[in-house]
Amino acid sequence: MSKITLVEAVNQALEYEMAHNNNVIILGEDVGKNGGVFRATLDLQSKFGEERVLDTPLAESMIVGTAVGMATQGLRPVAEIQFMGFIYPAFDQIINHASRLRNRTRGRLHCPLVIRAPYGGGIHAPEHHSESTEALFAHVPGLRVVIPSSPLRAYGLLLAAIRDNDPVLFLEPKRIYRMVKQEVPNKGEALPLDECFVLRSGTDITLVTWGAMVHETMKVAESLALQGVEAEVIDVATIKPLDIDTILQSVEKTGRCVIVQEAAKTCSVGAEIAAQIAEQGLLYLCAPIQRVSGFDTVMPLFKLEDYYMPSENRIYSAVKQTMEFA
Amino acid sequence: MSKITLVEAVNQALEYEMAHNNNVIILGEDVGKNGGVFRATLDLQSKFGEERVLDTPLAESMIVGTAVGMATQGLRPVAEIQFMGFIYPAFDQIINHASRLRNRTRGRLHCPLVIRAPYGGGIHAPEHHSESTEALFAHVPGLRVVIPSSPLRAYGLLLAAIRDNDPVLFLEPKRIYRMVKQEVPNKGEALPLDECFVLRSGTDITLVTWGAMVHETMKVAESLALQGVEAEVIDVATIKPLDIDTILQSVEKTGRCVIVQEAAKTCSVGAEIAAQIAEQGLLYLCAPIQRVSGFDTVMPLFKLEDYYMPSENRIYSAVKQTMEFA
Amino acid sequence: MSRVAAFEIEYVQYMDESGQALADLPNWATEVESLEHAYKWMLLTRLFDAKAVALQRTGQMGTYASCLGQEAIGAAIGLAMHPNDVFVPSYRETGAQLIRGSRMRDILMFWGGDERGSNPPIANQDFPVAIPIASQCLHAVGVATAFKYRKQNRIALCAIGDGATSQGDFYEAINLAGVWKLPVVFLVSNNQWAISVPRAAQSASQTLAQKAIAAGIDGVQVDGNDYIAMRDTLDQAIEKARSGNGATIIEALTYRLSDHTTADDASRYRSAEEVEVYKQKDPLLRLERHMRVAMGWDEGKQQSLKEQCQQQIEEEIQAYLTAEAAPPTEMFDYLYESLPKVYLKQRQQLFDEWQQHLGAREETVDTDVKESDHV
Amino acid sequence: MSRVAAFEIEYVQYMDESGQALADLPNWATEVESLEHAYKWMLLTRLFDAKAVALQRTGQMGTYASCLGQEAIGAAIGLAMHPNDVFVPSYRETGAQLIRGSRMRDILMFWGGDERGSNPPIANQDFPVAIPIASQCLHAVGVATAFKYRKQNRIALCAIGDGATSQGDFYEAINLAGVWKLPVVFLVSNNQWAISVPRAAQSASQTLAQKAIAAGIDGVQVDGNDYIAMRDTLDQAIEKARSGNGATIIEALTYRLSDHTTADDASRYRSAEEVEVYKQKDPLLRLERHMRVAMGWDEGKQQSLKEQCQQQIEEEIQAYLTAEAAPPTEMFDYLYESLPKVYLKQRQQLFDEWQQHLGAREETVDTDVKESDHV
Ligand SMILES: Cc1ncc(C[n+]2csc(CCOP(=O)(O)OP(=O)(O)O)c2C)c(N)n1
Ligand SMILES: Cc1ncc(C[n+]2csc(CCOP(=O)(O)OP(=O)(O)O)c2C)c(N)n1
Ligand SMILES: [Mg+2]
Ligand SMILES: [Mg+2]
Repeated sequence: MSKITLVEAVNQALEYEMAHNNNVIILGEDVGKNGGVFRATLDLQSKFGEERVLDTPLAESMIVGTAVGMATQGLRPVAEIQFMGFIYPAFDQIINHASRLRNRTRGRLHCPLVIRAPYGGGIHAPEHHSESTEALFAHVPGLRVVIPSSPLRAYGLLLAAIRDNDPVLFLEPKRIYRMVKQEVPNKGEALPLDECFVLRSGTDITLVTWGAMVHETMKVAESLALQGVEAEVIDVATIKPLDIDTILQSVEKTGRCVIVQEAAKTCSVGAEIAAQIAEQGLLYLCAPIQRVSGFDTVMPLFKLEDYYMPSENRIYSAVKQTMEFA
Repeated sequence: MSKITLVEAVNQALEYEMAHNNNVIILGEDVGKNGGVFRATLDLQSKFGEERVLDTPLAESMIVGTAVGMATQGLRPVAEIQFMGFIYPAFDQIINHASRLRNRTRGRLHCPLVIRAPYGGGIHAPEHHSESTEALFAHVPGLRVVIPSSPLRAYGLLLAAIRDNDPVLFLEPKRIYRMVKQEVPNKGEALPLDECFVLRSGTDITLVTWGAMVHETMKVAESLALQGVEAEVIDVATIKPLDIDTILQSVEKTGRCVIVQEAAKTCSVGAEIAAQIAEQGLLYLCAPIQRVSGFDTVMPLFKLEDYYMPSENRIYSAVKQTMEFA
Repeated sequence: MSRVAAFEIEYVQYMDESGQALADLPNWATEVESLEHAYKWMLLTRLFDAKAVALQRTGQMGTYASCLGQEAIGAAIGLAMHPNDVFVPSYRETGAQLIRGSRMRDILMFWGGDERGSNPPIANQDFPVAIPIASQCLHAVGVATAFKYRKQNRIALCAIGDGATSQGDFYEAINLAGVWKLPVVFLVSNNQWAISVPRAAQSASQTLAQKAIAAGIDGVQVDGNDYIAMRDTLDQAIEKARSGNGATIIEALTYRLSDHTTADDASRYRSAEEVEVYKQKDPLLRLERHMRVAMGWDEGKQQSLKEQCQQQIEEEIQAYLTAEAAPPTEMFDYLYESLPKVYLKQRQQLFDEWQQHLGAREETVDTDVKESDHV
Repeated sequence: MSRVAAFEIEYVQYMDESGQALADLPNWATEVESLEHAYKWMLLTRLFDAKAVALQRTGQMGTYASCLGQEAIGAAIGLAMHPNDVFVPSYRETGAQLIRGSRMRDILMFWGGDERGSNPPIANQDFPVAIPIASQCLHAVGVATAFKYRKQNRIALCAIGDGATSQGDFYEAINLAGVWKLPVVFLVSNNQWAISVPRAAQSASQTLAQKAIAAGIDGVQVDGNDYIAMRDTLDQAIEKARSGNGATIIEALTYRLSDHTTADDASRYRSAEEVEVYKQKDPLLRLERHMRVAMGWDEGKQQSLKEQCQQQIEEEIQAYLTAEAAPPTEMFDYLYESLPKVYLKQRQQLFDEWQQHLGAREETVDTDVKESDHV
């Protein structure tokens, strides 16, 4: 079996599910012949036809609102938003409709749709192409928000997202689209949608992260190991609903916690994790929680983006401080 | 001087500033002859003319996007969104433009605009009319988010918002639009935009809240006083940027903190406050932080809304638990 | 300079204000049963609507959006659609909801603040009332996309108001309907007002029907208070959509005789004279007059129909007023297909508060203690 | 049935592909200087554009959106507007930006990932390049609202692409421009593609100009590769707006000869033959041919203009490449008018990291240690 990248794993999951379920339909800008600007939908139109891979006109509210309508008919639309920075025109359709339809109709209609969007910084992209605003969606009741950090998890989580009977926002960290290759068995096996993944166990400190930052965090953990510090690394993966239990168990064991995220700090997912630890795990803590985070600024254009995003250095400093706290 | 309600204080501030600054222009749905569905803009069109109080077509993205354009010309548009539940079509204009224009142009253009919206539950309104999603906006860099909880603060903070040279989202808790009356001197005096208000000092526990929940929280504080527990009550008022110092100072003194908000819990403003305390004030804490909050559900239609929103009971239970923690 | 495109907008009307036919009527409209059946629904709608307003006024229901004066539209929608089509309403097509299977109690429940009202025992996949203006247009094109994909013989019908045509979602929807040639009909009830904003302040376009030109679809204007014209125009647009010939925008000229909702006071912004003018165009009066002249409808039939309606309404109101309350925990139970376990604690908290509240209520039933006094 | 409204869309062209006049030219277009001046800007734009692509290809700049083939539009916009009008661009009107005072270095800076590029030393209030498609249409109507309120003699001009006409913001903007009769012009560069989506898949409307009908404003189609037609149409629309007679949509028919951006590969989705056909319609070739025939333009003038342009471009590229880096702390310094004190700590952290990084860089300048090796 050959190794594939994260974006190839996305493509493989889409192809698998389309082949096995006629109700799965892809729609979005440039998803057809072009295969998506990152090639996530490569060749799917030629394999499954123009009726199942739909190039839409340029309108994000339309893409999501149309997907809502399709989903109520039992289709499983997988809508692509070209970059997360362009999802906002669809915000109303997501918060007021997709996420609420089951509840408003007491289950009579529901919305099995997936919205995929590449997100995050680090690829020297133009303005509005590099933000990480997952927290905005994690606040929305009725929605699931999933962020894979490896080819394997991209494959398994995307399958789960498509099969789930509720709306899922699936955010793909584009910085790692092609960073790592893994063997990804194409057997259609889904991964659970509401569990964190413990990527590395350790006893000294808990590092909680998701998306592209998993990689910097893992590197820091490995460096720490050389110094005799064993970090437990948790990839949250599904940030909504948030599996706080796995995190709390780890913090109970380690007594220390650093949360690493690319997003702006205020009201972020990191805030929610820290808050829940402060509520439910205060007594476990031997040191203050730290959030290593993007700044509360507009994501800068790419000349400065490396200064915005958490570097291994920034993570390491925070870990060191936390470890040294007595 | 006669006493006025919160919504009358909004009207008074608008009128004051319009009379003193020709650049202040109101726009929105039904703001003209009708005076706004809550009468916040009552009589302003007849006083200042149809060129300064503009009834717009029905389109929220248009209202905010147009206000952005107006603001770059040195006008000070005050845009009304009829209910917060209808602000989402304008989300793109808020996050991608209003909040960023100064930064993207390195100060060449800027956006002195105010977006006013009634928000929150408790008035038995129809679907989509009762949500509290202030956290979505508190996450947005470059924006200010202000929530008054009394006629006096509504007046002073709205004046400050209009005079501020950056975009401000001004959320008016409609449940208390007409709940309390106060004398509000019409002297054009603004209140500071990035400071919390300590409404009641106390030494035993810090209660942090904002908007309509200030009232339930104050009542609980008064009941507690009868039992010999002195609560310090902080009205955050400006939730973005968040004046954490005032909160930390209080928690340092009291050692206990309960945060009260109407919004859904996950990634809320309450999460941010709890996270910052966990980061910067951990050692002050004698008990876990608690968030008393709306649930992570869709805001129910009004038959059940009282079960959704924090009641005095819910607040009191949390305070009691926090006080009893040893 | 050369001309590269040209367009026209037509207007359809069959009856004048006195119910007199202005042109040869379509065949179906010469059949007594067709018109009586439609009239029955229109009258039921009007009488029910008045009761709904009264329930709100007496504190037994929440804010309600009356459809007074617009009943011909609701009836035409309800009667023109097939049962397995999908109706995507706004909030002012009460008659259509009734015809398509919502019970009056369901409608009252929705406006009474109870989600169960959007789960009526209907056999179709109609959407619930849409409050965020124009957002539902996209749901209709999505439904129509599904029909087209599955080669089903079904259509989606989306109802909106004049104000909704200013909203981006409307335009994005008609544009997609055009370019994908979808089986969908957009019905714009141009009742001249969007709350306090008059039609002229909403758009400089001479007609709302012509907005169709932007999307390359057909647009037609019709007298929305003329049931025969309304039904005929809808029949044609639906047939066109069903047979794969694409979407239509129907602009139905009508008038909102009531306040915007029970929370509104229209006298603040429009004149009594204007309302008087439009009262003359009343769709019920017009159809009734037509039936009296052309079909022997008489006072006796009118009275007995009215009584029949009123009885039905009374029963439904009773059912609404006596319905058992939903447990508050339902707010968790339809959030996801199954509740993620992390929310179980919140649900339990709500359950406990509810039980405590019930208990408290019983205990304090005869004292004057308010909930807050527990503190 | 009666007809209640009728509309037509006109098409404007003055020169055929060989530069031959098809009709009497407007007066200004018979003046040598006017056309030479325009041609100079078009050529400068084209040569600069090619260099910008080259800079990206060699890793000296970020993603760039070429305007190859669309230069007549940029030049016409830049030359038709008054200095104190406001231009609200998309990202494909490089020529217009240059004419209105952005230096080439500014434009390179923007695409090179530096916000300072959107702060050129211009004397007007033009908007920066807009990336979120169609969102800028609303800014233009807002600017025009301010002009109207202040009774200023100014207009706003908004440029978008064909794809942008599917987006709600576009429609909401034209609708407001219509109903408020605003001094604004919408220029749609219909270059036949929105990345990989062809014009026909974007909308079923025969023309994009006819979208104006939905808003009750004028729409006109023009050959966007014909500078004379382009400029003439713009002049008229601008004059109309300036004199209080409302908004216009101009659909400029053109073709994107380049990839969508340097990140795109157009050969994936469109044929070489199609591109060939459009190469014949090249706006520079056409104007040059016209000038040769009608105005004695010759190879000598052509060459010397080219050299002049190239020298200017070289200087600007040098200025871009040697510009000092901005301090990273600038990301805090323009966030608000003055930075709220709660963010001082974050700014300090960034400052410290920056200093540490600079220090680290110096220390490790000759070793192969990466930033991450500090850990
Ligand atoms: C997106 C959105 N904005 C604002 C509102 C508040 N609102 C409710 S009804 C209405 C006017 C609607 O007018 P129209 O579309 O003509 O329908 P009508 O009520 O006349 O039937 C407004 C502004 C809303 N419900 N949704
Ligand atoms: C709201 C939004 N959605 C998607 C994109 C990604 N995108 C960038 S350019 C483009 C196509 C634009 O086509 P068109 O309007 O025809 O302009 P052109 O590039 O052809 O000049 C798309 C989809 C974007 N920038 N903004
Ligand atoms: Mg209306
Ligand atoms: Mg294009």
